[in-house]
Order: sequence, then C-alpha cells, then structure tokens
Amino acid sequence: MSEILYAQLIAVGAGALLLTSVLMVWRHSVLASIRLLATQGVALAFLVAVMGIHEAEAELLAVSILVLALKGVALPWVLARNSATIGSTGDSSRLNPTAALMSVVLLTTLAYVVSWPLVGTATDPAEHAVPIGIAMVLIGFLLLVTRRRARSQLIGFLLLDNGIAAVAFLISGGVSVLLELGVSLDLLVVVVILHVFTGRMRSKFGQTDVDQLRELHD
Amino acid sequence: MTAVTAGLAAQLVLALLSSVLTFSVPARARSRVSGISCALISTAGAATGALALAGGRGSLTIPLALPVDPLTLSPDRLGGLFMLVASAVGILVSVYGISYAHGPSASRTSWAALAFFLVGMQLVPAAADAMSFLLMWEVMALASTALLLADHAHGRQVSSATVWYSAMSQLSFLLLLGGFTVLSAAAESTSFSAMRAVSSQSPTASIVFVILILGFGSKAGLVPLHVWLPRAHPEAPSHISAAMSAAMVKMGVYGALLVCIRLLPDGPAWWGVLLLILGGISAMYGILQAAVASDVKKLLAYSTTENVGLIFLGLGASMLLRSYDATAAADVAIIAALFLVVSHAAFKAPLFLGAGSILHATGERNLDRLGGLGRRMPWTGAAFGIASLGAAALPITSGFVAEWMLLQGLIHGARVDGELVSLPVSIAMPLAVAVIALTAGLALLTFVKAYGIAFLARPRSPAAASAHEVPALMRIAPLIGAVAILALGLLPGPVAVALASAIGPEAVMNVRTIGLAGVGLPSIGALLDPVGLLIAAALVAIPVLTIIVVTSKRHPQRVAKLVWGGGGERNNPRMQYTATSYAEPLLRVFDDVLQPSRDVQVTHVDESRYLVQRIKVEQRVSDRVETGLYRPVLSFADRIGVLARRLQNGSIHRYLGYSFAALLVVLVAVSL
Amino acid sequence: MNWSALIIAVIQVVFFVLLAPLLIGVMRQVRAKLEGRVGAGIWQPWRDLRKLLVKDPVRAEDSSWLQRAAPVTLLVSSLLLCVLFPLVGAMTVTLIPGDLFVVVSVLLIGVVALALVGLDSGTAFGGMGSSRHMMVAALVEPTLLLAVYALSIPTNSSTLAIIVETRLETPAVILSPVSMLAMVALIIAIMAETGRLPVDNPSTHLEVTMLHEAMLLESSGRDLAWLELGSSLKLAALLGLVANLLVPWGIATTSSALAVIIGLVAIAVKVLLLGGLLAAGEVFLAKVRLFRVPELVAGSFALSFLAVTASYLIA
Amino acid sequence: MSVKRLAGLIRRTGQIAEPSPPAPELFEGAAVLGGSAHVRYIDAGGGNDCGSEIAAAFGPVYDVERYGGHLAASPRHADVLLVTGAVTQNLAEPLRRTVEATSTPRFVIAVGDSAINGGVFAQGYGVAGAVSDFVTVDLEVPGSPPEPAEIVAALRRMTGR
Repeated sequence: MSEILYAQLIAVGAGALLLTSVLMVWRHSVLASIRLLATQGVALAFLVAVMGIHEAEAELLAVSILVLALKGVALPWVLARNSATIGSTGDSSRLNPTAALMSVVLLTTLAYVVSWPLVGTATDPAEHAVPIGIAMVLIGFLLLVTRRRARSQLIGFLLLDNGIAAVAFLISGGVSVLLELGVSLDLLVVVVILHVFTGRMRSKFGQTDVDQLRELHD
Repeated sequence: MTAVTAGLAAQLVLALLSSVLTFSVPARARSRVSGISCALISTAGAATGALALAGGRGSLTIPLALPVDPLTLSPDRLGGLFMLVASAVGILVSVYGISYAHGPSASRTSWAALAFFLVGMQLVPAAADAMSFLLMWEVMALASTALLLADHAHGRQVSSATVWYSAMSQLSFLLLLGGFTVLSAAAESTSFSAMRAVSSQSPTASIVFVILILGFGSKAGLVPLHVWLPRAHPEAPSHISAAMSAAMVKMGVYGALLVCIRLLPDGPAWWGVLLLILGGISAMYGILQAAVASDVKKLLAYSTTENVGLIFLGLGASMLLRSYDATAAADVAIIAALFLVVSHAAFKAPLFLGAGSILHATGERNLDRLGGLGRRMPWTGAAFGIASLGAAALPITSGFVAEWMLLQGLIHGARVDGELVSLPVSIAMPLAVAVIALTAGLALLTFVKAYGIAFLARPRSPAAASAHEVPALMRIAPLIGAVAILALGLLPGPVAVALASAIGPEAVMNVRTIGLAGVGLPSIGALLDPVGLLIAAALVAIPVLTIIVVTSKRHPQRVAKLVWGGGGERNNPRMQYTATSYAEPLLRVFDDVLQPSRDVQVTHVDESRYLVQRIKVEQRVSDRVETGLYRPVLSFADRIGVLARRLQNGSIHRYLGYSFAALLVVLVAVSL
Repeated sequence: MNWSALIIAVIQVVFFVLLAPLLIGVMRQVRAKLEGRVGAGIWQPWRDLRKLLVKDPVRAEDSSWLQRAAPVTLLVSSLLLCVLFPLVGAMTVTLIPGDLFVVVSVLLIGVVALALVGLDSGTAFGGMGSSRHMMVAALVEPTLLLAVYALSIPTNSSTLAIIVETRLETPAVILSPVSMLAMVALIIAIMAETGRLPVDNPSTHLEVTMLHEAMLLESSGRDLAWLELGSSLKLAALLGLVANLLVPWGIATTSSALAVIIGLVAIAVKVLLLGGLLAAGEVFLAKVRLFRVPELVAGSFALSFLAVTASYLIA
Repeated sequence: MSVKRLAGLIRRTGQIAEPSPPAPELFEGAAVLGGSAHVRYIDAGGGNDCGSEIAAAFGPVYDVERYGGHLAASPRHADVLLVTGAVTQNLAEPLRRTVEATSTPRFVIAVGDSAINGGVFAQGYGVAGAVSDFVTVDLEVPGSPPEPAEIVAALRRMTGR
C-alpha cells in the first residue's frame, strides 16, 4: 500500500486509540467504559493489521487476529458479563471529572514531551504514533489511581496494558506471536482472578469500593 | 536644543510651576488652576512623546554633583510611545479631577503630588540611564503614595491599602536598584546604551533579568506580586486609580520591554517561557477574581492584572518564538502586546473614571446596590458601556484588534513555512491560545456583569434610584476615552505600524495598513479591516431597520406598568439578579481555584426545630495568593520584630553593654 | 474588490434568512413525529415570525433602549455570520475574509446582546438566564477557538473559506484523526453555544431550567421576532459551517450560475439533514444539570487541545 | 441509542394523535394571528378540572400544536389567554395584570362554566365573579369541565387551521 495511505491509516488507528482512552476518563458508567475498551481493542488490532500488511508479515497479521480475539472480544466480554450479573452502574471518581480531563490533557502533552527524543526525528509514521501509546499508559495509571470501584480500576489496568502493547507494536514493529500470546493469556488469567476476587468482595462486604477496604479481615 | 529636549524641559518646569501655583492660589480656585496646569504638563508630555515616537531625537542632561554620569533624559521611539500613553491618560485624569476632586483629594498636597506623579510617570520612559530611571521611578512611586493617602481619614482600609502599596512599590524599587546595580557593574556604566554590551547569554544577564522582571512585575501587578492592586485601586480617589491603573502600571510593562528588547535582547528561551507562564497565570487569576468581584473598582483592578498578564504573555511568546527564529510571528506577538498596552490604557481610564462618576452620583461602589443608572446617567453610561466592550475585546473596539493580532501571532508561531519550530513552542502556543480564549470568555462575562448590573434594569437601592448625571467635565473625560477606544478599534492599521516602528525597523516589515485603515500581517497572511466589517454590518442592518420603521408606524410600542412577575404585587427590585448572584455559577465551577468561604446559619423557631425562622448565608472570596503567600511571611516578620524589641528595653546599662561589646569585637577584629 | 464573492455573500444572507426558520420547522417536525405527534408543519416558524411582526411590542417602564436595540444587534451579528461563513460558495470578500477569530467574536456580539436583554428586563429569571448563558459562553470559548485552531493548522491559514477549499481538494484531511477530534469538539461547542440539548432545552416552559428562553421572557412583538430569527440564523449558519467542514462537496468555488445553484441546493440539503439528525438525537437526550455542563465542555476542550498538539506532533 | 432501537421505537409509537375533525370557521379578528396562536394559561381560581383538560388538549392525543397552538412561557409572548375557574378575590388583580402584560392584539378565552359565570362556585365567599367581570372575554368554552376537543376547537377558531 502507498506510504500516504499507510500513514493515514496509522493515524486513524492511533487517533481511535487516543479518543477511546479520553472517553474512558470522560464516561463514568462502567458498561460504557467496557464498550470503549472493546473498541480500543479493535482499533489496536486494526493498527497491527495495517503494519502487518505494510511490512507484509504474516506473523503480525496473526498477532492482530489474536489481539482482536482477546482485547477486542474476550476480555470485554468477560468484564461485561460479570458487570451485567452484578448490574453495576456508574463509578464515582476521586478526582472531579473536569480536573481528570485536564490531567488527561497534561498527561498526553507529557507523553509527547518524553517521547520527543525517540520519535522527533523518526520517519516511520508508526513511530510518530508512539506518544499516543505512552499517553494510554499514563491515562491507564490515572484511572487506576483515581477510580474507586475495583472493576473500573481493572479497566484502567487493561487500558494500561493496551498502551504497553501499542508502544511495543509501534516501536519494534511487532512483538512475536508467542510473547503476545503469553502476555494476553496472563492478562486473561489476571482478569478472571480479579473478577472472582471482586465477586467475593461484593459477597463479603456488599460493595467493591476500594476506599472502604481499610482494615484486614481473616 | 531640539523640540524633544524642549518638551522634556517644559514638563519639568511646568511641574514645578504647577506645584507653586497649587500652594499659592486660594482654595476655591485651586482645583481649576491646578487641574489645568496638570493637564498642561500632560499635554507637553503627549507632544514630546508623539515627537519621540515619530523618531524625533533630543536629550536633556542634568549634571549631578556626584561622581557618576549626569542624569540623561532621551526618549527613543519605545519610550516616546509610553510617554504618549501616560500623558494621554494624564490629560483625561487632570480634566476629570477638576470637577471630581473634593475634600482631602482636592488639598494642596494632593494636587502638588498629582503634578509630580504625572511628570515622574511621563519621564520614566524618557530616562536614558539607570540613575535617572530610578529617580523618576521613585518620584512616581512616592507621589502616588501621597495621593493614595489623600483620604486616609476615611478609615482603616485606606491606610492599610497605603501600607500595602508603599511596601510593594518600595520592594519593587529595591529590586530594580539591585538589578540595575549588577547590570551597570557588569557594563561599568549606568547608561542604558552601555548596558547593551552585556551578553544576554551570560549568567549575570539571567540573574539581572529575573530580579528586574520581579521588580517591574510587582509594579505591573503580575501574580503573585499583584496584592497591592485590589487594595490600592478601590481606596484611591477614582481619577488617581485611573491614572495608576491605566498609566502607572504600564511603566512596569515598559520596564519589562526595556529589559527584554533594549538592554538584554535575544535572551535564552527560558526567559520567554518564564514571562509566558507569569503572564498566563496573571491573566487567568486576575480575570477569575474580577469575574466574582462585586465591588466595581476592585473588579477593574483585577481586570488590570488580567490585561497586564496578557501583555506579558504576548511579550513572552514573542521572546520564545524569536529564540527559535520564528521572527515574523514573534514581531506580530510583540506588536500585539504593545497594542494591548495602548488599548488597555484607552479603556481602563474611562472605566475607572466612570466608576468614579458612579461613586460621585450614588456613593456606592458595590454593584449589588446599583442598577438602572443607564437612564439616570446616560453620558456616563455610554462611556462605560463602550469601555466595557473594549475590555471584553469585542469588535469594533481596540481590545478586539489587540487580541486578534496576539492570537494570529500565536497560531502562526509554531510553524515556519510548514516546518515545525520546536517542541516547547508547539506545546506552549496551544496552551497560550487556550489561556487567552478562557480569559477572553471570562472577561466577556465580567464586563457584561459590570455594565448590565450597574446601568440596566432597576435600581437596587435608594441611592441608585436618586442618582443624577455628573458635571460636564466628568462626562467629557470618559467620553474622550470611549472615542479613543473606537478610533483605535476602527483604524488599527496606522496605529499598528507606529507601534511596530517603536519595536524596530524589521518589525515594520511584518505589519501594514490594509484597505482604508485595516491592519494586515503580510508575513503570516492575515488581515483585519474593522471598517469593512462595520460597513457589512450596516448593509445587512438596513433591511431590518426599514422593516422596524415600517412596522413601528402601524404597531407602536406600548409601555406596561410592570415587568412580568407572575402578576403578583410583590415585584420589587430586590428580586433582580445581583452581581454576586450573577457570578455564582462561575464561582461554583471554579470552586477549587477560588475556594470561597461559605457560612450558613439557620435559626429555628423556638416552638419547633422543624420550622426555620431565619437563614443567614455569608460568602466571601478572598485572594488566595495573599492569604496563602503573604500572611505567613508577614506573621514571621512580626515575630522577628517582637524579638528585636527585646534588644531595646530602654535601660542605659544595656545600651552601654552593647557599645562595650562592640568595642571588644572591634579590638578582637583588629588584633586578628 | 471581487464582486463575485460579494454577490455570493448577498445570496448567502438572503438564502439563509429564508432557510433558518424552515430549519427550525423541520427540526420541530422531526421531533414531533418521533414523539408520535402530528406536528405543526415545517412552515410554522414562518407563521410565528409573521405574527410577531404585526403585534404591538410591550416593554416595562423600567427597561431601557436596549430592549429594542439588542435584538437587532443579535440579528445583525447572525446575518454577519452568514456573510463571513463559506456556506454557498468558498470565496472571500477581499477586505473581510471569514477569519476564524473575527467570526468567533461576531458570534460573541450576539451572545452579549442576548445576555444584556436578559439583564435589562430586570426580572429574576432574566438575570438568571443571562448569568447561565454567559457562563456557558465563557467556558465554551476555549474549545471553540482551539477547535478552529486545530482545523486551521493543515492549511496554515485562519480563513474559513481556505480551510473548506483545502478539505475539498484533499479529502484525506477530513478523515485525519486530528480533524475528527476537532470536529467532535467543535460540534459539542456549537451545541452549547446555540443552546441545544444536552446543555439547554429549547422547548422548555419551566423558567428554572431555562438558559436561552429565560432571557426572552420580557421581549414581545418584533423584538421577540428578531431574537428568534437571530438565534435560528445562528444555528443554521453554524450547522452549515459544520456541514461544509465535514462534507465540503457541492460548495461553489467558481461564481458561475450553475455552481451557485448547486451550492444552494447542496447547503440546503446538508443543513436540513444535519438539523433533522440533531433533532432526532435530541429526542433521546436529557438536559444535563447546569453544573455538569463544565464537565461536558472540559471534555470537548480536552479533545480540541489534543487535536492541536497531535496535529503538530503526529503528522 | 442504537439506530435499530430508534427505528423500533418509532415503529411502536407511530402516530397517536387522533385524526383531526374539519376546521371550524375563523374567529372574526383572529386573521391577524395567521395560523399561529401562542397560549398563556391562567388559572384564576376554581377547581383544577379545566386545567387538566387543557393539559390534555396540548398532549399528543389532541395535539393542538398541529393547528398552530403553542404554550407560551410568558404573557409577553402570548396571543391567546386561556382563563379557567371562577375568579377569586386574590387572583382578580393578577388576572388584570396578566392581560395587561399581554401584547396586543390579544384574545381572552374563558374556559369552563365556572369561568363564564362562576358555575358551582358562584356566590362562594372567596369568589369575586366571572372572568368577564374583570377582563373582556372574546370567546367562551362552556362545559364543566369542557372536553379537550372543545378547547381544541376554540383554539382552532383562533388559528383558523
């Protein structure tokens, strides 16, 4: 495919990633965040596929399918199913939403600043999108720090992982299938465990507001 | 002996003359005589400034007995510009003062002080060496302090304001003294021309820059050195606050420009960033405080902080861009900053004078107790309204042109012919644009509030209801200012060119007059022709107006007794929104920034605590910088003072003991 | 002086004066249909305007000349928008190009005029509406300016006509993530600026929930007509701008009669379509609390800011 | 809100307004309104029965809006004043003020017997009289309370549609 088209597609994918991350901070309802997470997974898979086609690497295409299956379908599905059973609704953030959005702006700017030395001189459009991956990592951390409910913290965690994956793909032009497979499976396990855990928390304490979990029980 | 020299001399002579006159003429003629003579001082200043701006040269040298270079006054184009601005304001203030000054503010001292204040202010930008600069600066500072102190009889606010003001202005003086000392030590001369030899990249330069910017910043009212503004401006007599806010504050700006483009040009990039940050913070903080203020003069004072912030933002942006060789945009930005200076002088003078007229007519400064003045004081209302439009930066006023140029400079700054300039620029410019935009939006709200609450709707207090239009001179002065605002806004082209010439010949390349008198920025391909805009508006307005004329013949307007209040009898003016309630949503939105202190007291009926008898809500917005930064320092200083007092308890023996100890110390020192 | 641009500007003004009430009519009709009502027909706003012009306006003793002047000001500012925007044709009148910042400030003139009407009425509700209206306007301005800034970067010019033309020539720009972010932000800002849901409910009768309407409570007769027409013109013009930024095709770039006719048809279709979509969307929206509005605006601000920085740093 | 769900909703709701009967003849003088009557509803006293009928008239079933009727938020915007109920002592003056506040040409419609002649409330201790005792009434809608259809008919005589 032509370089211009390639750059365009990369930009679209990256833009989608950024947009979904911002919206995750913007929206409060957990279900909306999960939908966004799915969209993000699809966008990530799309990004990988574009790179694969551009570099004509079958492996990358395989990875993209894997990403689609895991980040785009499996993880959100698990989350959504669990949320549906609990009928979870909105989540109150520690930060007031306006401040959170402003800090998203600052974090993204920061991402650009720190990644400037890396990509400032790069020619490959993929590497120009690296800052967005870093921004996703930072935003993921922000969600982890500020959200109250364990589940939406989990979403933050997944966003963070998406960010790491995005950076990995964009810089190295793709990690090996095996590695990606391993990481994703670990992730799946983590998510499942955390779900069981939150389920227990709910059944034990009636809610999963992490703020309430101060003293240890035996 | 050139015309400029003559003008400089004339100002000094007139100042002495006017103070003599003030002390000689009888009390009833005093205001008229002194006012006119002050106006003459400023007229001379205006003429001189205009000549200097046009490129006229000339210097006045006053030899000193001291072993230093003689005092030299020799304004360049930039100095001429600021002299012109200060003098123009001075004329308005003097004319206004003739009718306005009364009681203490019409005393001999006050009028003499005004004369010296004006001349000092007008000659600061004329100074060609550090000595004369500092001398004129101090004359300005002391005279203004005296003026501020004029009605100290009226309670503690005045005296406390004076204390704050004199403390801050002396602090700034000391900083300037220090800065200029270091610089002249490096240059081995006190003359500005020699100081240019000092390299801007040297560490000394950076130290000097920071010290001087702090010094000038405190006079200009930059956050966090602005604390004197919201105290001094409301308490000073209104024409004095007009002079302070519209002219004196600009001297701080002039100082900053002197340092940044004359003494230490082409400094490192972080200077620009520093100014950018200072300016941005001042602009936002100032306008936020102004938006929630309900004392009209306090509101205007904070809006001064905002405008100075914008000016420094423009200056900083221009320095940053220049250090990355985006010269075209840099020039546009700094011309915009100068335009802001002129425009702010043009609209802030009438605003403060208008506030003075309101005070004179109603005795009220609190917007919450005003209203309906538009019909009672039409002339003042018109002037204040136009000035408010200028302050809100709406077309076709000067404020709009200034902000337009600034924004154009910023958005074209990050790229020079398609190439990205640098990372800091490409992050700083969007932030700057965002800051300016938010500031402009809030300024809009602030001045809609100021004008709408004070002049529209129905009077909220008997004082406002019984208001009357002020004497002729007090109507004329603000109106002249209003006309100036519109003139600057409609014919910005020539003005911009003149301002560019004050910066330097290469800046003139980047701005030209378009159309009738529109301003064009050829280097970044943007143009603005307010006259054209006005004509277009007139053209589209014609059909509408014709329809109105036609229909209003057949369907005349009917005047109803009451505003629609649900048909009830109780429909009194207290039901209207006040300034406080107008800003309340904003206060809530920016709760975290402003942190207002709310206090709600509910008194229940004795019989049952379920029935409420009275609810008292009190809400106060205090200046967080003051409470957070200055209070601790001051209390610390107090504690030191208490300790120091222990040293002196008046006992002879202790003093003898001190001197004995001193003697011993000296002996030991000598013996070593 | 390029006369063709001037003529097109005149055409735009006349056409949009005709179109704006129709747009409101269509939007109300769509809403009515979705609510299962019959609806008053798309010409109803025209009937309302006509009627208001033949009524005798009433003003209270305490109100001032602004009660009459401000509505005209609002209308004139909206008409100026129609002159400055590239709606039918993407040419610029030589001395008054549709410069972004000029356009925004012309918009704000209308905003201020409306706010002053609200204050001048001297009622509790007028002041309330005016205060809320100004707060929203103040908070929206950064988004507005940054969004248009982001759009101006690819063309390196702040003239709307040039921006639209560039998008017409290189459609790739439209799909670039930068422009998508900017458009989303811009649309949110415009919704807030024109007092549509979820910021304000244009069809409310509860004074306490009003922003825009509360300021008009005192106006009557032709004053009210100007205010209504001015507001609808503003909405139409802004929708037209958004439409031309999203799908610039059809806009006249030459001043041939055919091109102009195509331009007229295209813009009419675009605006009415966009309006219909907007109305359909509004059926499913509830007005957010006034103090949730800053949140919405902050979100759009974040998007527009990211659009600007991204446009510098990605591409 | 997905498009599918939207379409489903539209299909399920459909049009619930009743078919419109033939238009009554135009009220003399109401031609000036030209098919647009903005209505301000004034409850001058009495029970809330007429009020609820008026509410029904503006609901989706009777749907006055299709004939150009529209509830206004302020008498300044109104052309037609719907007055219900026997005017009580306390509301006589507000009634006058409201009519005064309405921009001319304006039309007053008294809705319900109690508004026309006091109805069952006539001679009540708190009742000051019928609407026509205080303001000039142009049109009367008898009935206690009148059916929404009759109110709609009255308004259609104003809009002429």
